[in-house]
Amino acid sequence: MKSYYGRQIVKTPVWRPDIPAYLFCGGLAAGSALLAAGADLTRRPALRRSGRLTALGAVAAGAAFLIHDLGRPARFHHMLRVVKPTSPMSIGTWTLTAFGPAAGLAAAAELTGVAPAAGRAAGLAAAGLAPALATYTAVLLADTAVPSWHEAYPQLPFAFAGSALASAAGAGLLAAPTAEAGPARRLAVAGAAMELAASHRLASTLGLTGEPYRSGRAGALLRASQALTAAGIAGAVLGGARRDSRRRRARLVSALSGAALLAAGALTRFGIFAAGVASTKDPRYTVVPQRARLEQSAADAGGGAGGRAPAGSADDERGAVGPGRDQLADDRVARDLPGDEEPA
Amino acid sequence: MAECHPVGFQWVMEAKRRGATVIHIDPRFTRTSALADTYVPIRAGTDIAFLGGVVNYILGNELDFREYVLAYTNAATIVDESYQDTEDLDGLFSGFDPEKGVYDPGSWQYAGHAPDSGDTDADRETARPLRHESHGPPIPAGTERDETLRHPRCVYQILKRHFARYTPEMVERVCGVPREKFLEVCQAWTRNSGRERTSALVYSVGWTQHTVGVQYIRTGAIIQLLLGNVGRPGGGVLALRGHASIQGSTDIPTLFNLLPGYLPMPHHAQHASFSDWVAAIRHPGQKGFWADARAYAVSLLKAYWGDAATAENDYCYGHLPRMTGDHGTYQTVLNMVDGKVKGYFLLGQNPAVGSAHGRAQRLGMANLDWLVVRDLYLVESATFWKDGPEVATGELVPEECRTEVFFLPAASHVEKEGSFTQTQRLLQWREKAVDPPGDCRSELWFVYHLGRIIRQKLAASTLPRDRAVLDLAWDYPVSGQHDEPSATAVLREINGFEVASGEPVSGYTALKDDGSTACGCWIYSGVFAGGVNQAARRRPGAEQSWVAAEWGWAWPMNRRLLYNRASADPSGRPWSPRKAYVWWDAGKGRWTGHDVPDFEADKDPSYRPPLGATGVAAIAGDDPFVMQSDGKGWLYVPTGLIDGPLPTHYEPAESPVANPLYRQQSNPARKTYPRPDNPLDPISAVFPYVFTVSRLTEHHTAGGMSRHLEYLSELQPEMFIEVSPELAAERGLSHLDWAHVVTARAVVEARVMVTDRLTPLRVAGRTIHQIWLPYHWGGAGLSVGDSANDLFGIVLDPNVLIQESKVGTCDLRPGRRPTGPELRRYVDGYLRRAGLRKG
Amino acid sequence: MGVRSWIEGWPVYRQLAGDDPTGRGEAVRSPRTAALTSRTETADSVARSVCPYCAVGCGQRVYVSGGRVTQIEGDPDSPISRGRLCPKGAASKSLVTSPRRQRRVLYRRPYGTDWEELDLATAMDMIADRVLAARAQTWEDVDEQGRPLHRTLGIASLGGATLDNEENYLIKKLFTALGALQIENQARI
Amino acid sequence: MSVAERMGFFTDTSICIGCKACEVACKEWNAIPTDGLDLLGMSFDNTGQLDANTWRHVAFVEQTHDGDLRWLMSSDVCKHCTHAACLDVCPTGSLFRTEFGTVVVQEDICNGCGYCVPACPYGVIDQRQGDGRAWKCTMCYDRIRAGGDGGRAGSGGGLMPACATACPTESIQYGPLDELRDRAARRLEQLHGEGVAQARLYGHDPADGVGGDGAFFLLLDDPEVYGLPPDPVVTTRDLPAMWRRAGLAALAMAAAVVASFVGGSS
Repeated sequence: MKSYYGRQIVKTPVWRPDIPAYLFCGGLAAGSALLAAGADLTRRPALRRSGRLTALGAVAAGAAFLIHDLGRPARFHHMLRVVKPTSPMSIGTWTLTAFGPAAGLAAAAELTGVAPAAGRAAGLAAAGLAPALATYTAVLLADTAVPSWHEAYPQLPFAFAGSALASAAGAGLLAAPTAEAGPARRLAVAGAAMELAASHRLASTLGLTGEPYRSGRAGALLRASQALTAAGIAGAVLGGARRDSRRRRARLVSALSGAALLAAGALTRFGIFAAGVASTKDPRYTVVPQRARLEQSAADAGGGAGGRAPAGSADDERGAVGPGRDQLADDRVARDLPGDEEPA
Repeated sequence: MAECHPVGFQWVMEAKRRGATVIHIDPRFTRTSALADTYVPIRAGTDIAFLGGVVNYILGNELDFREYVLAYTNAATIVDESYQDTEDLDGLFSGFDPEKGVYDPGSWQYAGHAPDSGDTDADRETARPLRHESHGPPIPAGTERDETLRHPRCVYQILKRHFARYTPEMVERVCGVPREKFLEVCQAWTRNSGRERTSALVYSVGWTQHTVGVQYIRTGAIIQLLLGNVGRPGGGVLALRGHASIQGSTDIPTLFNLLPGYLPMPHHAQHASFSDWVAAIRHPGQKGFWADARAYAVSLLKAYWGDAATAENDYCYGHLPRMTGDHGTYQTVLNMVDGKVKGYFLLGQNPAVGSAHGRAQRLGMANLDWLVVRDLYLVESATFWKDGPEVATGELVPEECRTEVFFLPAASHVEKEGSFTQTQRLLQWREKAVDPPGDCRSELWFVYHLGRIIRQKLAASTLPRDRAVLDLAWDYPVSGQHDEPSATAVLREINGFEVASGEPVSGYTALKDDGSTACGCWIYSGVFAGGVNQAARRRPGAEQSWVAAEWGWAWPMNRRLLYNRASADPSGRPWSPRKAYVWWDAGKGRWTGHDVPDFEADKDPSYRPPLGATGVAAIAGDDPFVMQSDGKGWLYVPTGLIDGPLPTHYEPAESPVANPLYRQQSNPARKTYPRPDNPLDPISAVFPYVFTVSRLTEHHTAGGMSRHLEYLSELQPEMFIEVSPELAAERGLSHLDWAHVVTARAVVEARVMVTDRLTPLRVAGRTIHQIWLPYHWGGAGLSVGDSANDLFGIVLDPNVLIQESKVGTCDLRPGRRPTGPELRRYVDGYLRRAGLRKG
Repeated sequence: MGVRSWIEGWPVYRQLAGDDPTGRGEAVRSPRTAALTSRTETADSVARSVCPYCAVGCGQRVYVSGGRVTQIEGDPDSPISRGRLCPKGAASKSLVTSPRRQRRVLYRRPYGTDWEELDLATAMDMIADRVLAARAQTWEDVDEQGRPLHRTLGIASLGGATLDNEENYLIKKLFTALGALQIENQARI
Repeated sequence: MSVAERMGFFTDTSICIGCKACEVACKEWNAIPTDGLDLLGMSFDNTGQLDANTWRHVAFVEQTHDGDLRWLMSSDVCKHCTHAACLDVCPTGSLFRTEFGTVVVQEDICNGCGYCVPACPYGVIDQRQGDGRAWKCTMCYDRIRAGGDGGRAGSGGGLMPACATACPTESIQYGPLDELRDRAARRLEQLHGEGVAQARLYGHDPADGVGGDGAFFLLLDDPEVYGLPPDPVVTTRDLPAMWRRAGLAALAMAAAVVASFVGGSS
């Protein structure tokens, strides 16, 4: 593959850890709002209470992370100048703008006990927005030129939806009494399964752009996430099965599994974020798939045209990386040019 | 050219677009090479061998433009029978005095001419040939000719014999250029020259900064004359000059040996009296316009000393200082080192970085009573006493350095009005945009007010030596809050005026030798013709012909192409319709065309001077070179050069090889300064590599106008050295690591750039590695680094006293150089191993 | 600003009301953007100049606003440069306006270790005194054979080649009258 | 905002002399901070890439073929895509398409969300350290919309962008995009006629993944050799598919919640 001194082509996202933290919080808030609404409708007040409060807390934290990450936080409100269907961030902002007050109202009703009907309406509204809130972030990442995000657009929403559910269920398991935790337990299993399946597909079906999900820091984070998720599922199942004997211990197991699921949710977001970042730093992930696409379309067109250079100009790899007249120069290039270093 | 004159290079690209072939010959593959059709790597310092090969190819194959050569050059002129060529004397011409290292050029004369009775040693000391930038040396008008070119002593035959040994094989041996590549250049050049086509030759300081620099250019001129490429559109030998008004600063010189318009500064022995001086300027019997030089000289003295200059006192000729020898900048700096100079003005110049042998420059400045530095930024020459390299080595201790330093901030080009003369002799006037800030002032302000203050202080003096100061015409109108003198008034004085009326003269032909006109620079006369500042003309290029005669003003007389009479054939018709430029309109009886004819406008091509005619009247109707004393382009130079009538390949003063052409190794007449602090190593194993230096597009000369600017510094942020992959392997250098270069003078360090753009050459049966360094860096500015000019010693071209700073020999080592006192010991170790220092 | 104009200024409103429903053009343009124009258009004056770097002699236009240089760019009228500039020429505004540029006289006394400030008029007077003293100390009237020399070799000058012809003329004229011979410039280099 | 002719850049790298006048002229006009003084060792390229502080970037590539040296130089710039991802994803409306069809960041609007940065398939737009906002080439929006001025006016009536004004060899050409595309096609034909088989246009094709670039190039080697993506696609081309997948996931999410509440006993 040729490149310009091994330098990256697309830019690495300038987002700080605020953004994966927001992704986690947004998912947690969405899942919790759903859980709270379900609990409300099925009369599980403790689960409702934890869900509503978690939703508000998470959405508030998420908004804080978002604003903190802005280059010009004081201009946060510029997000509300426009409604842009082409911008997942714009759509997300408006979703968040609707979700936040709804979640706030529901939580306020919960805490004060005032206007329970309004609280229910708000809670249901939040729950109505929640699936969008949980999944738009996948589109947010995928709608970039970051190879490992963009190519993953079919999987990312499921990973995020599953992760959101598992995290919210985890929070439910942590907070709700065992008696009301049944749905959280089942949701934990369902969400975690969805997340695990999607994560597996990320690493296994994307070809070259799946590589960052398997290697480096992202791979480590995602493997840790999967381990914790598995543990969380096991804990959730176990915590449920033993509900009649040793209740204190079952409560502890539930709580631990809840914590594991929450941690797994966070690790998933940080892992996916890291994989995208890694895929920007090596031009391979940009060039190789595009080259393959061009060659495919050239082959489909039945000729050697397309964007491919005439054979005469096809340089060997080093020619594009840097100058070098002979083997000596090759050594130099191999030793000294930045492109050969491991991406930081 | 793309590197150093990118905007000028647009015209090369324009030509290329129209089908021109671009050939680039350079020791290193540059941005110019990248756009050229053919790139030829060459060993630095061997251009005469290459060009001599081209001359040999032309003559050997009779490819010269014969009609042009016969009519317009001195090819047919017979040379004196006592002349002996380098072919006869193994690299020397007749007349060499090995004791003094100079030639007696008497035997080089045209047949029948009395030998020049000059003192060649004094001529070399005073760089006399520099006078000939505007006009040829004086010789009598009449010459013996053989129009068949068969006479063994005619210039054509001498030339042929002289260059016969410059074969393609020899070119390959000397220059490291494969013969096929060389022949490709010869064929392209000759094919593209003649009646229908012309080729241009472009050079720069890569040619001038050699001990044989003038002869480099001479060789180019010989080729261009042989091919009929002089005085014709698309032809020429074009000097790309590197500073905004460096042409102007030679025309109106701040040079020790010249007065404005290439008039000589008087020499104490040669020009003791006014009449000696005037007689020496021109030959009484010569042809052409230079015969009127007395009018130019008298008018200059009138401009200098006004009413005080009268016929009775020889127009104050006695007020002029007299040369006794070499008073050039390098001699002066060595005198500073020796404590002979008290005070030094640096006016927008940074010799601590820009001049050869930077250490001598700095140590010289450290040994002055006082130094005045005027610049835009705090350049290295202003701060050497504080943070120069010699402070680091301990050779210079601020507390022990007595030099008193005045730094006066200068006005920038937009903060003053005035004219620059650019590379094609074009004067362009700049309007002032804003007042200079703070204490910043123009040089005009500084000099005018310094003169005013000095004249005030001397007002009561009765000392004879102060008369020259007090008599000076120094009353320029001032204006504005800072009393800025009027540059327009100065330009009017430069143009010249009638003393009685004060009216500007129309041109140099209006100047008189009786004191009735004053003129600051005769070649610029006409720039204020009609009382209008012609240099300020700005008729848009799109609204006039391609010659653009109404943009600025070119000397002489707004001619854009010198000697353009040669663009027409002897009968006055264009050589070809494609190449028509100026021609004779028989109907109107006048020369006409696209440019101002460089000829008397009504002189018929058939005009033949009467016997015994001199001056302008002696110029025949087919003598295009009107400033030459025989009206011809000189293939052979019978007088006026210090180091021979024909170019000859000599090795640089420092070279890794013995001269493959002659026993004579280097220019026998080169100007040397043999002293312990200026060691040179003619051929040495200790310094096995050739190094050369030049500029980068992103920086300017010594960096004073670029390394202080963020936007330029970031583009080339650090001093580096380019080496070939082969040399990197030989010396164990890694890309981007440090390495240091050692010469007999200094050691400098730089980051390594390994690049295929440098290539080892096969020379005289062995491999020669060349390295390249940019010379922009120094210790002051945003981007700092060691200075490449520190590496050079001082050895000069004998004709013009320009240093050889494009080639030298060095060693190259990985890693950083030593620091502190160890640094000098390190260099001394090399000197001992090279046998240049004992102990 | 009234509520109505505030709402009309709100891009979302303009998205709905105008021709730019997706908010990627007209609707989202800010008032500042709408008012943008080239600062060369609004300059108080324009000086026609010439680039100070190499000797190609490219034409420059120097735009001035409020007494400050706001832009220097190529003069398209120039038949030499046709409005183009190289990186150095293009950096001319920085050259002239850089904060690194020295704007005050500096003085280093003999054996001094640092710069001191000095008034320009004082500096000029001191320099004139030093010129006269050096000249007096090193004056040579005649050579050993009594031929005139009329000179001093105690004073030297080296000029840059970015000085104007008029400046060089005065430098040569004054120093020649003072008998100073060693007046050189970059052309020797 | 009246719609003017679409203006663009055609950068003919076959006549670029690598002088970097474009980089400096751009910085002087737009008052852009420096990118730092780093010797990169990438031939004569010491700016490295387009970013918030470098809106024109000259790439230098030294190549050896059979002993013959080729030194490619190319002045890169924002492509002003027909379908511009940065513009599409900008949530504030800071980025907008001008009457000239160019894509410009409004510095008074940008809040530094950073979304445009990874969205660009060419890696052009970037957030400026210490400033927080996103910056890139504006094609000198202020200049090109200024009143005409005779000789140097582009056909659009305004001044030419600073880089094209400075470019000594007309490697950077500014003008109506249609005209530039014709000119580029002729130039390509000429070069092919001269035997420069490697010459190819890049970004000229309205059928490519970004709908064609407002700033396109004539290159002498594969785009990736110059640090350009060989087949860039505007990410928002896939946005409908992304939303569909997200919708499915959202449904799955809702279904899972419903199931977990109705599927159990407690």
